[in-house]
Amino acid sequence: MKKIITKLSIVGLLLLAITGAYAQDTLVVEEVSTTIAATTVAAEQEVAALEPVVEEAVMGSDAVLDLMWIVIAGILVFFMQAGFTLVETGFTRSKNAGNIVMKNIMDLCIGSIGFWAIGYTIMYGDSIKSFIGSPSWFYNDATDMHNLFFQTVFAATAATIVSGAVAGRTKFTTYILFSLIMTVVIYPISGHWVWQGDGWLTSLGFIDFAGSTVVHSVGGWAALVGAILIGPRIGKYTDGKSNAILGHNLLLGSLGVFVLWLGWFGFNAGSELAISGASANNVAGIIITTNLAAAAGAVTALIVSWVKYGRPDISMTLNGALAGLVAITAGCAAVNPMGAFIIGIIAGIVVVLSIDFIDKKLKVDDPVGAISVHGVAGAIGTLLVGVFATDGGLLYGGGFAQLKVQAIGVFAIGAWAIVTSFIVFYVLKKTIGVRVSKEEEIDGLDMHEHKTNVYN
Amino acid sequence: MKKIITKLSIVGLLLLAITGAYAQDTLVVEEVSTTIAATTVAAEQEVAALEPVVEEAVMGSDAVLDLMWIVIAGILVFFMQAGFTLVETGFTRSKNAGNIVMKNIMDLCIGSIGFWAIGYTIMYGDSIKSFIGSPSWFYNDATDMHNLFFQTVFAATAATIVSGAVAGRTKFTTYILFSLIMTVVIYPISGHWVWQGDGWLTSLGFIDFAGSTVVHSVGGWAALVGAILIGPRIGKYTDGKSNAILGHNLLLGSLGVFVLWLGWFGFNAGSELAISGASANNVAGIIITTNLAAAAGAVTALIVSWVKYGRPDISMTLNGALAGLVAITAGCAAVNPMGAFIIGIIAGIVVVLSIDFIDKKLKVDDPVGAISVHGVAGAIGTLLVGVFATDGGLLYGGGFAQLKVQAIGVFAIGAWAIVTSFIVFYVLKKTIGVRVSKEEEIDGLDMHEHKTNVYN
Amino acid sequence: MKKIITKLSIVGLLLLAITGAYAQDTLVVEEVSTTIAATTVAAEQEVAALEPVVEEAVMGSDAVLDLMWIVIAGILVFFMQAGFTLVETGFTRSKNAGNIVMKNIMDLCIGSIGFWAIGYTIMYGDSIKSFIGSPSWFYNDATDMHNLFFQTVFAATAATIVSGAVAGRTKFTTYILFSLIMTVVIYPISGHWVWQGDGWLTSLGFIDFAGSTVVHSVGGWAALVGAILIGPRIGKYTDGKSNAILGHNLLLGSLGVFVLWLGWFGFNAGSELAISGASANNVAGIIITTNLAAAAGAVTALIVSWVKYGRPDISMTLNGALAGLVAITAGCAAVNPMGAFIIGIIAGIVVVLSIDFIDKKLKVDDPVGAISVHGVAGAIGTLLVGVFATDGGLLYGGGFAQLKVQAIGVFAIGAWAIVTSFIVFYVLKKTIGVRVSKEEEIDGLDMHEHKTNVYN
Amino acid sequence: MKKIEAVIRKSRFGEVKEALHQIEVNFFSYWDVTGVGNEKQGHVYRGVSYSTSDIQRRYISIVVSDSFLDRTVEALLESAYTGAVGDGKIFVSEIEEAYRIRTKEKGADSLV
Amino acid sequence: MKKIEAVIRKSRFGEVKEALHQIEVNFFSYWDVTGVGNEKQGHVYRGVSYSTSDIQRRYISIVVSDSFLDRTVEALLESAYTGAVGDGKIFVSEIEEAYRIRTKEKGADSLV
Amino acid sequence: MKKIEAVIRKSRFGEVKEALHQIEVNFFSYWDVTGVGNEKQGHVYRGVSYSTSDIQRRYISIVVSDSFLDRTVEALLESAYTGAVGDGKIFVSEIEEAYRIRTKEKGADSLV
Ligand SMILES: Nc1ncnc2c1ncn2[C@@H]1O[C@H](COP(=O)(O)OP(=O)(O)O)[C@@H](O)[C@H]1O
Ligand SMILES: Nc1ncnc2c1ncn2[C@@H]1O[C@H](COP(=O)(O)OP(=O)(O)O)[C@@H](O)[C@H]1O
Ligand SMILES: Nc1ncnc2c1ncn2[C@@H]1O[C@H](COP(=O)(O)OP(=O)(O)O)[C@@H](O)[C@H]1O
Repeated sequence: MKKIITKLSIVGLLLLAITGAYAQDTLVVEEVSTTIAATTVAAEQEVAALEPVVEEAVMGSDAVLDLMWIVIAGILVFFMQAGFTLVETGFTRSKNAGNIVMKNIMDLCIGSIGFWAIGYTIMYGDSIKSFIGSPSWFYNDATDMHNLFFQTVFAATAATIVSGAVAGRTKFTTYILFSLIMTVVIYPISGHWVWQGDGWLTSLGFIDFAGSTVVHSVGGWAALVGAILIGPRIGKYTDGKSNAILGHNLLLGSLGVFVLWLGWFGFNAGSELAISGASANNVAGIIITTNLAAAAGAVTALIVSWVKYGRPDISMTLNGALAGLVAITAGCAAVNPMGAFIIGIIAGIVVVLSIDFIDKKLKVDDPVGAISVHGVAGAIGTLLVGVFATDGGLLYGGGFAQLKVQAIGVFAIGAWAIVTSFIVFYVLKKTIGVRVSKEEEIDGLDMHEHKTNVYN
Repeated sequence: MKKIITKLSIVGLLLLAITGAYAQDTLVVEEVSTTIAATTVAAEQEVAALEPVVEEAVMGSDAVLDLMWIVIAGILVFFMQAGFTLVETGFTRSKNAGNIVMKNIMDLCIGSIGFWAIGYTIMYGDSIKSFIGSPSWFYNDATDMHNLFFQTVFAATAATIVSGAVAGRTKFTTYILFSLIMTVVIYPISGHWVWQGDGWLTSLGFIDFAGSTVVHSVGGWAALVGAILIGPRIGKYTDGKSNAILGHNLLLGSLGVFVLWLGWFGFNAGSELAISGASANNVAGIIITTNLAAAAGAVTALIVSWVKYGRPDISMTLNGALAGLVAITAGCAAVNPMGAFIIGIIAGIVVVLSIDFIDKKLKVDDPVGAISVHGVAGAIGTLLVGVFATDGGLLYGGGFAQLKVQAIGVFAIGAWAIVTSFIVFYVLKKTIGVRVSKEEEIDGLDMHEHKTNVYN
Repeated sequence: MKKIITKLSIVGLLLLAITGAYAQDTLVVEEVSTTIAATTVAAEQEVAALEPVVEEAVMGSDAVLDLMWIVIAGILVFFMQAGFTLVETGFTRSKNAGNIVMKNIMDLCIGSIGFWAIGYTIMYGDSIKSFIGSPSWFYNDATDMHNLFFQTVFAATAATIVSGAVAGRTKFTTYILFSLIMTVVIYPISGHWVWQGDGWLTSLGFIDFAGSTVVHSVGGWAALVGAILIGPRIGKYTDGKSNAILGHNLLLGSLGVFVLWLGWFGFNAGSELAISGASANNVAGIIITTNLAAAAGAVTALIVSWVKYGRPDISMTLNGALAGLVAITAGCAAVNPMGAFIIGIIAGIVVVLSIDFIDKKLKVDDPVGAISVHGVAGAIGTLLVGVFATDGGLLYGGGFAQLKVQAIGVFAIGAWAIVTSFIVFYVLKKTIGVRVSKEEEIDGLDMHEHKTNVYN
Repeated sequence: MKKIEAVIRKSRFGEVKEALHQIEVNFFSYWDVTGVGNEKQGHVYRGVSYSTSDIQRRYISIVVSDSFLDRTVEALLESAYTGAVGDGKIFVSEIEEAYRIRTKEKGADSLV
Repeated sequence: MKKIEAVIRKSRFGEVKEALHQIEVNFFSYWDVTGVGNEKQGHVYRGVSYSTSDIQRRYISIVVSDSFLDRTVEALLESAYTGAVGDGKIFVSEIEEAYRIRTKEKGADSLV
Repeated sequence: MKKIEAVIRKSRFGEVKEALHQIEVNFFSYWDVTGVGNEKQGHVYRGVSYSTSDIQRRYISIVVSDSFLDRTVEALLESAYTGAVGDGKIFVSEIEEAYRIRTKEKGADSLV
């Protein structure tokens, strides 16, 4: 009986969405048609006025260049979803791979729909007290679609980070709900503080160019909260000792790292949100700082793991590259290559120690290292902008001012992410529950949540 | 004896190809050199005339932008071949994976060679009675190579769609021959009707922006014909009951979906064939409609499968995303985000029902769902342009006119694809045969067709 | 005891690197700040002078276009690292997959760091006697970062080629050291001869547009030397007979080929180093020649293997595509589509015969065919420029002059690569050793070198 | 009780399962093995053609009560047969005791 | 000496291993098999729902001296038990001779 | 007839196969198992180092006529030997009947 009601209500919701959407839409149509009429007139006037104003046309080319770059960068960031899927499935057991695939695809889909439906305006709408944007439904500004796209794939990334940390034991529905709230509430609001232009952290002078904190730390701290509230996988800790639960395919994991690294060029260099004029060299510079930090992170993690465990560890090296990428994200446009190199080295050291610490001391079970890679390296990277920024950094004669601002930003956003995601996970835990049954977990989520295996 | 003759004739053909090609080429050389001489003079004059004509130079930038966008979009579409390979191998059994790899690579190679050799001019040459282009050998217009490339990767896509539907039982040589005919005859001719500018469907006002019908439906209907004529895999239907034949690696299948989704941004937004000036916002708009339809398709298929089968089905969700992408392909530039969202929802519902229907009622064995995803969703998506097109759609006050034209296009091209591919498959069946022996099928095509296994 | 010292020295080196780098950096800071001051003034003047000089602004757009194209092409080339990883792991046994992953990631990281630190200036610094560039540490020209990036990913490619040929038996540390020397010494010096502008081979008129010889042959010959000095894998040759050692996952191998083919568009078309103005059509032309040669190579290798072994061989077809790509790399901008097609055919034939010859006659164990694909096809492709170049090629009335120059270049660089890599591998062999123990090799490098398995 | 172990062609597994089902032997375990024997298979890998007697096979292990022995062997002999070299083998051995874990039953009762 | 073969649920393997460890049976071999028996599992694949009795199981093979037989069977019966259909089976048979390759020891000595 | 089951190091498989070939035992089946025994292997995964006695091994099953028993065991003992802990075990048991499916031959004739 209950089941039928659930089914019916799902179908109902679906219908509602369609009709509601449609109703909304017809209203829009009228507006649009008048706008079109107006635009046509305007366009004709413009055309008439065009020939003498050559500079105008030149700016046109530049605007196209910028839009094109944003679109291409957005496409690269989009592909990071595939990278996350590969890393997360590769670092966990095969019996849960299908579940992870589903979570990642849903992150992307929900992010795409949710951010368009409401999230984008919560983040970028006119600022209400420097805290939140003015929300409006179903964003539809035909001259701003490139930005919507670029921001959408960013939002999807923030949600996806959590997926890896809670892999192998979380209920599918619970996760989907969390992902939705993350994309349309948690992430856009703190994002508003930094990137909307009128946000209170922007006003302070906080630098987080492409989102070490805005995207990665938010995801990382939510991952921490989730991993704690959901608890470790069965068998992870016995007699207070941390056990190894092997990832089932490190080759796919490493392919994922390559894909993420690839996408990161779009993530960081696309965040310039322009490529014309002076931005061109900035973009190229960001590509180099991004690449150097990743390389430095990987090499350092390899060396640290070699010294610490006696062998160059594959998964640590992979995490090192990612940590370097996360750490440079905040400062990729503010530091020089040497700064990026050193930030990468620091991230590579920190990530290995942090994974160790979280796993063995905190006893929080994070199968893919998401908390360390995104949360910790993101925070460190954001702070280090205050040290290595060629304009205003501690080492470049800027004193501690910038560092202080960076610290405020890191803590403010960290607190926001931890508190909000705690509330969400806690409420979900007390209502529909966050964890699958013991039997389901041992048999694998694929079998129970999706009644199918990934490998046959 | 026979074998030796076969071998010799293959070698002979190869030599012929080289010499013939070369002979052709030396003739061309003379032409080219005179052309070059002429061009040089022209170029010098142009250079002399350049400085005063600033606008000219500005247009240069725009033309470059357009070309660059087409090239980049083409590269993204190219990568869809990898996506198809992953989806098709992932959704089928491991014993045939090598065969699928070979078919997909050959689709791309034959498409690249065949479309350059003759297909491109059949499609885009001067129209003969609005039905077919004037063919000419070995296209070599140095100012049009970006278009040749973009159209080549489209042609390769149309052929590849069939590969999945006939997987696991089709003779390799048969498939290669079909793929060749598809690329240089079937696809270019119907493509000519819509995209050449003078085609009869263009004249009617048929809208298929990026090829829901021109590319995907054609592939989908050919897949239907192929799957029927070749028959189901052994064990697929017993006592009139459809049995599940499990895909061997849904993780790779889902990676393939990510790759296809990525490539689709190039497929749809690249079909604008420009990005400068007014096209820029169109391109960005297409990216958003494409992304929203895919997301809506995936979410809807997930919900429908959840309601229908009691669990969120992985492979259906993946197919839902693809169906959303196929469906929006026709109207990606003609609808607004809300329209795209609803088209995606409809595609997500239809694809699940269609896969069910084709599998259980029609009893046509389509291992990857190519007929439903490309044929059915392609047709639906093309029709829905008549409903949701903001300019001329039923819901936007355009009446039934556009819808009628859309229906004509869908049926005309559908009929063309079905009839021609029936003839080809039928002739192949009666001559060299379309199906491997029972023993070969059970052991796997890899072992018999290629004497090697993919996994060792 | 020894171990501790090793560890300490590693840590020491690390610290040294950081401090050294930093010291270097502060010096730079001062320079930079004065430069910035100067630049600001200059910029202001420029701005003042801007309005009347519209052409200036136009050039700005073009420069941005060129930079953007280089960056995008570089990103595509970057992704080739993932392709190499997939091909190399797919064509070898699973017990060594982790080791190959580590080698490929380290190639990229070391290449990124090493080329920035010193390699780039060795290659492109002011020419010292047309033989080597003037080296300087830590390249930091903010207006040239796009070139640094593009060249960095090229350098990483050259190193990676060796990895496949020596897979399954080489010590990790040895490989890392070789890779470092390859990236900062061997490759940049011979690269200088051809691409720096003042190199002695450039002066002769040697054409190697995107590096058939400069990148691929150098990698291929080093691979040959490495494979010979390290010796075949255990069990590869018994009683003078070559045995098959099966690749563990040809599906991933083929995915790798798709990724490489994708990246090659960036590799070849990016080497135009521009896209504005007249370069636009060149770029598109290169895309087509690249694609046609790859397709022709694959089809030809398929046919040859079919004739030779009685079945269309999967791995040979894959190698054929790669051989076509390598062969066209030198002449992609100098030949027409027909020329590219024929070069691809020749490469497809040659690569199968060469793999056979090297494996069975030379008895050199090259698990992935790197020597044939990169060395032999690279050399052939470079020579064929002298035949098929539409400007100066033998078949286009240019006589033997160009062919002679091509031969000189191929042999000079071949000799350089063989001699230098012989010295390096020989010294490594006599000091730290090049090969793992028999037991380690049989158990797999993953278990011993990295204490972990890739598949669990 | 007897243990019947059969090494069969993978391509005959469908038929074998069906045949066992006919005689109501619906309990067994199976896994994939590599078999070495008289049959040889020709392969080509990267131009090296090699013939190997290492062939993928399916291994079936069935424990039956003595009374079921003959009909089970019979069914296997029929259903796994193709007549070509490499059809496989059947081995019979003695099982002293059997337990069903769920019920702790012993002996023949535990089997079905 | 006796060979004890047990087909168990994969999800009980941890417990079984622990139980064997308790009675100091630290030597055995195991691999994964597909089991056919009374238990059925419902699956859905692309809309086709099917129920199969082909279930993934773990196969454990332990050779023990006669004196260890009872406690080993006991331990297995306890630790692999859940009470639901599909807990699996234990089979006991006779081993005539055993060798430790490293030392060339024979008989019960070779086992531990 | 006897069944000889051997659990050996994967790295010795080449030698073992060669040795069996020498004494003309060209018929057997093998598969990969995980072995638990005296040998321990150290691993590290993401910083957690753990030592496990679960080691990948190869399981060989050979059924021979009684007259072949000794030389086969001999060959195995020689070829699988390295002297380090973990060389593996050989177990011998009785086979009551054997059939060749292709010819329906029984007994020792069916083996070769
Ligand atoms: N004595 C044996 N012990 C174990 N397995 C055997 C033995 N003889 C044959 N087999 C298995 O049976 C399979 C088929 O045997 P083969 O000799 O190839 O064909 P046939 O039984 O038709 O002569 C072999 O691949 C092997 O797995
Ligand atoms: N007679 C048998 N021979 C071999 N394996 C068996 C036999 N009976 C059961 N098994 C194995 O034991 C598993 C569990 O048996 P099943 O009949 O499903 O449950 P239960 O033992 O609780 O009745 C089966 O999946 C199969 O692997
Ligand atoms: N009693 C047993 N029953 C089944 N398999 C065993 C038994 N004893 C050992 N083995 C197998 O033999 C392998 C080697 O045994 P191990 O004790 O590690 O070394 P050694 O035989 O040199 O003492 C084990 O990994 C296991 O697979």
